[in-house]
Amino acid sequence: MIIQSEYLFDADRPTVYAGLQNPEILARALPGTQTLEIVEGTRYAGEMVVSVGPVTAARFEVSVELTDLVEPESFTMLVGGKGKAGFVDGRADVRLEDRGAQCLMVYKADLGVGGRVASVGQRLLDSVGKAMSQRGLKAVDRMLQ
Amino acid sequence: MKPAPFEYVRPASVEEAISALTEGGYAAKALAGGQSLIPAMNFRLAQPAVLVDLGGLDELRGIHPRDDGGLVIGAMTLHREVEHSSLVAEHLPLLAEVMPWIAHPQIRNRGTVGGSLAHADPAAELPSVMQVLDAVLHVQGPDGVRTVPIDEFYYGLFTTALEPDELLTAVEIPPLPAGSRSAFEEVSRRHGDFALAGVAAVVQEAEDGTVARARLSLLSVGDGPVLAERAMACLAGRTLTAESIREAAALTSEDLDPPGDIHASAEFRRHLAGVLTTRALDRLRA
Amino acid sequence: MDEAQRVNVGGSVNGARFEREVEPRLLLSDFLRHDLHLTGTHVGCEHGVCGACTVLVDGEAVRSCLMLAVQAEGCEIITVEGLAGDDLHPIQAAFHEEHGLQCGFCTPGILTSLLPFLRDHPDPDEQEIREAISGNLCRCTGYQNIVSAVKLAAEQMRK
Amino acid sequence: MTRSSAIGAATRRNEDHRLLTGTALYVDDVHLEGMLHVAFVRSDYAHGLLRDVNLSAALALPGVIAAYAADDLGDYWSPGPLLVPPPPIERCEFRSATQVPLAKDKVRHVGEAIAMIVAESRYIAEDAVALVEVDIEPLPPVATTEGALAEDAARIHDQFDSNQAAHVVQEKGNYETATANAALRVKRRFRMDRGASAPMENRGIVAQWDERCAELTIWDTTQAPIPIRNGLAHMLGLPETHVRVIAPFIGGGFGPKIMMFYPEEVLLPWAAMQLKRPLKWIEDRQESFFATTQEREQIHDAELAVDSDGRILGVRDSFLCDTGAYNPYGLTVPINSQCTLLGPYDVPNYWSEFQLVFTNKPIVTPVRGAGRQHGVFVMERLLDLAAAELGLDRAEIRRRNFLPPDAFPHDHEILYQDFAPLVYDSGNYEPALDKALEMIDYDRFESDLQPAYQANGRTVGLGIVSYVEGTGVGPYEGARVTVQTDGRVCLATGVGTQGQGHFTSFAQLVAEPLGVSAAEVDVITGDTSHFNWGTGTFASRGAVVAGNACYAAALAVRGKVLATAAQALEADESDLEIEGGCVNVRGEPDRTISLGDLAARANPLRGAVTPGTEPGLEATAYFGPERGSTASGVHAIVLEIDRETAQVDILRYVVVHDCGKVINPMIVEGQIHGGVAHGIGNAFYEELVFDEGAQLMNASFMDYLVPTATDVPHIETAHITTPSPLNPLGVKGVGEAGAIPVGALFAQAIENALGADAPEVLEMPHSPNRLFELLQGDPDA
Repeated sequence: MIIQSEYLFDADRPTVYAGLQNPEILARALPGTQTLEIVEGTRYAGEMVVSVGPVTAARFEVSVELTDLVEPESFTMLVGGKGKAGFVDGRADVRLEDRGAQCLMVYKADLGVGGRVASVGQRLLDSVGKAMSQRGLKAVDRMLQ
Repeated sequence: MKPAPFEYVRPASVEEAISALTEGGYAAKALAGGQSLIPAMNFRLAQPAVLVDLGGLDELRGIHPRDDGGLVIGAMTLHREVEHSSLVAEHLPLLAEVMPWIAHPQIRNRGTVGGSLAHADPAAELPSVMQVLDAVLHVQGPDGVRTVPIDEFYYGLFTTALEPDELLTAVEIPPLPAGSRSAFEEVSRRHGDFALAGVAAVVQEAEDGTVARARLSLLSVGDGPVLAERAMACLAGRTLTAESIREAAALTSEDLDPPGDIHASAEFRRHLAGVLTTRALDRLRA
Repeated sequence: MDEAQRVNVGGSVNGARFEREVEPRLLLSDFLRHDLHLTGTHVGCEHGVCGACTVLVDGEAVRSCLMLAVQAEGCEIITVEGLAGDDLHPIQAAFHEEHGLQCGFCTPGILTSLLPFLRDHPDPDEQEIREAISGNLCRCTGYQNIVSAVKLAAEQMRK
Repeated sequence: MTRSSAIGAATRRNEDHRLLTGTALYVDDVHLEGMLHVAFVRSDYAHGLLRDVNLSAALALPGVIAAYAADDLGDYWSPGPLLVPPPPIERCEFRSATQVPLAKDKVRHVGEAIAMIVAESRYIAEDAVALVEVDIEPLPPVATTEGALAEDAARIHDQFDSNQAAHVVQEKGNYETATANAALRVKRRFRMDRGASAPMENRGIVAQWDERCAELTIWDTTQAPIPIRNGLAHMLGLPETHVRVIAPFIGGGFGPKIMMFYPEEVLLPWAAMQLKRPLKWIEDRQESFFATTQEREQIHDAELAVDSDGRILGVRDSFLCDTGAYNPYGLTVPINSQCTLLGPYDVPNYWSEFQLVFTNKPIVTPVRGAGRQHGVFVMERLLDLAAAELGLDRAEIRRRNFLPPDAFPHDHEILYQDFAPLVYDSGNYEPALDKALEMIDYDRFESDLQPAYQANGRTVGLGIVSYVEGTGVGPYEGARVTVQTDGRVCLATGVGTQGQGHFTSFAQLVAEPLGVSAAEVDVITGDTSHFNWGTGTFASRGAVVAGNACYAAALAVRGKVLATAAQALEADESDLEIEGGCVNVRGEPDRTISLGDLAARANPLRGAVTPGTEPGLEATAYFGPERGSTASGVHAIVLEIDRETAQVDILRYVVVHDCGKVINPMIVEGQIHGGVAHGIGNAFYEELVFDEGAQLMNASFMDYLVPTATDVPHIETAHITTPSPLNPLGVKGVGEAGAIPVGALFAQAIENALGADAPEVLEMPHSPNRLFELLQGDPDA
């Protein structure tokens, strides 16, 4: 599944870039994340509870790693999530651009989804992916204010 | 494919139901007709800890006429009851027209109007139909009763203005203004399947034959019912002609950002939305 | 998990009264088949698409896999076992006559779906018949002889 | 109502009453005292190293009785047998890797069983499944047929140096030299995707171990109860006589229910013996999309060479065939494709090569049609393309290439899946084509009807295609016929039945020689305690192979009846006739004796039975054809396309088919209707969609679209009868026929509807989304 979209932050580029290295703020980017802690450097791990429509309270162990960091321009985010309902595995290439005092994030995520969520939820995957990423970024944006 | 365990509550009143939902918080789920929830539970995608069965709440059933020709439909009213209601057929032909598009008779015999509206599945027919009919939702929670206009009800994917401890109790639909005509169009893979795309349309004609007001809502092309606002605006004040319809359909398609799935790509959905909008509006030409 | 909650459910099946204590998550399909040993109701998908598990609840066709047994409290249920008296019901007889079944697995759900349909549509045309059974999957017959059987049954029942 | 039970009569079915009243026994209806229920932990990953399976939390759940992972099986853990070894084809490389009962070290497709939970109820068993902790280290999956042979593809079976499971070449004549001066060569790539058999009843198994009698009884949704019994007895170290396998009423099979051994089939009996409790496992619909075998994924690069008259000079085909994660069924599917491609045509030169590849997807075994669709699709499409290039009528190009009626037996000089040479026993193709053309109004269609539709803005097209099907292969089946003292006749045979009407058609074969009605014949199928020689119901062989055995056994009993009656009536055998359950002296209606009385006389309580004779009116007979009989047919369609919504509506559907002599035309037509419906599914609705991770995206009936009553049209049928010379009844198989040519038919009709500049349709299935892409002028999208 490819999710390609963008988000306009109400904060400047360095703030956005720095914010996303902070596990507390980064956690907001992944809606439903209960905990996210630094494992080492820019590797994080935690737990996430997802409820979207028919899926209620699906628990996932998540891991996040930020790589190819080019401050304050771009980075790649490797995401893994694993739970009883299935798993998610993928990468998102993120680019930040100045938009005056604001910052535009352009991202392209390539996600593999497996298990039950994929096999019976295909109709909704695209929408869920888009909705969750936008919701997450909105939460990050609020946190940065 | 068996549901995970849950605690079962069968309240005898709306108030009891609300307190059960309040107590259960996010782990509680209201069970209306169960035609979406129970399959999700059988797949173990939905695993509510508390299930509040609304089946005993007869006060939420029934189709009640308003003096002005509008209707109030209780949330627990079955699809079948709406389908076969002479009141609905007389006053809200669009609602009668859409019922056979909803799954199959066996599902409509259990599925409820409130369940469909609250579930907020983006492929559901009723939210779009209620949207073009300017419905108002009656919501009850621990703090009392409130009403929500349909345009403020849908927030996003499976998300509505309902708080976890609130119940949708009824939907109130005003009468169609004089000079109004309605149409529904949908394409699905098989009869009764989730729509690939669909559109509900109401057009109110002014005395001079121009469009006084148009309402167009699409389903299965977004996170919920999608109001085609630019298309609606472009029709206002004009007569329905091949030209104005083409424009409206083009605007409809252009404004969409539909999801793709294994049955229809985003591009195909966008295309279908335009085709169906054209067909619906064509039917509404005098 | 703590001791599982159990709830009383009472009603009637094929005219006989039942009263049982069940776990609330028990599906009506499983309750009929395994608790009441009415195995004529078949389970094909457990997500409400195939229609094999269709039974009548208070006279209307519903998917028993999309109902909890506890939701049947106070209901009158009819299963395929309740259709025939001494003789086959005219719908059953018509399925035999027109070869409207092969492996027979989907058949109980189709018969029960047709009962209220023919009540409400005593003289259906082919399109109405096909739409009426479009919520019941059959992999064997290609539906053609089912359609013929429904036409024959309607004719017999109008007499 | 009395009806004729004669062979050839549309006798109503004996089995219907039980099925219609809900009293027929299916596997899930078996309820035994103390029965436990089983659920499986299955892999979420398509490919990965299985690091650890922790069952402790599951075992601690109240109501859980046992849980097993691969290591808990000890020596019982063993890969399944190679069911069908490759035929003795000269140029054939074959490597076998068969399925395992529970994954050990590695998982190779999503849904592969990893652990087995036994609990007091299925509900609890599923709760426990959720508590099992499985540690899998993902490996890159092989998700596509083409990807399997890529240099950098992950290896699915470490013992092999690539994912190639087989490489086979069969050749007739010399394609290159014979086609050097061809007037036209047409070459294309054709693609067919996966489908599920999707019977309405999922698989299931109940196992009961009676320790005091040392007897194991198994109820199994299998198409092959006898081989299951023999294999399980061997695996479990029991005498074959102490294992009873019952295949009761089966809710549809369509191929995959003959796979053996499924992991569950091996595990339940073993665990029932361990636990000394009866066990039941019923596959749920979601599991069935992973745990039951599938079929259909192939990619062909094929070339047809014709002369300027459109006569076939030769065909060259090279194809890839996906076998999934394991290949227990050997080469059956691709060899069917290879052989069926030749169709009803005279193809003097043929070069056909295929590679079978392992992928990280569920196992491939035959599904209704079993690879034949693919051959038909390729050949029929090539003929259409050639006809268009030559400006030849599409019916005419077929007619010109048909094998003439005097060409039989016709040797195609390659080997068929039954190891016998591909020799068509009989056929008469032109009358079937003519009949179909007449029924579909072919002559008027292009001249009048199609232009009239066009004038009304409608997009309507016609398709017409031919096919042959090798049916009724050996090795053999048997039957035992017994006249009882109440005059009823008992027939026992080994094949299982999944809705084909065996209780009736077999009864007819016995009723006619014994002068009773079919309703007086009690048929027992699929219970090894009643008959334990035979193989099973597959490859459209039930009526051909078991049917002829039933008939032979009935003829033998008829001989005994007449001999016993001759004694009883003091008459000459040649003066006797059997009718209405009695034997009479011809012309003397008073000199009569009933079959029941004769049965009693043949089993006397006093006196002596002459040494060398047998008691009773009973006989057992076997039938094994030297090779399969060749059925054939022509399908025609008229369909309408909504160019705006890319929806397709079938306006007319015509089938003319030849399955030799017909035992029961009502049943034959029913088989054809069902086959066509399945074919329509494969042509337009049904596709198992896997993503790049080899995850199945539509493992439910919400998204895997089995055609409904509004998707299948009324089907008009006609019969042509060319009896098979290879069996006394002259019958040929018909179970799969309906499904075989539909993809090719749809493709041709879609092109025809869209007109001269239509995009080529070179794949199946063909969904509206795909049609939309083609209509947008994007053939490669």
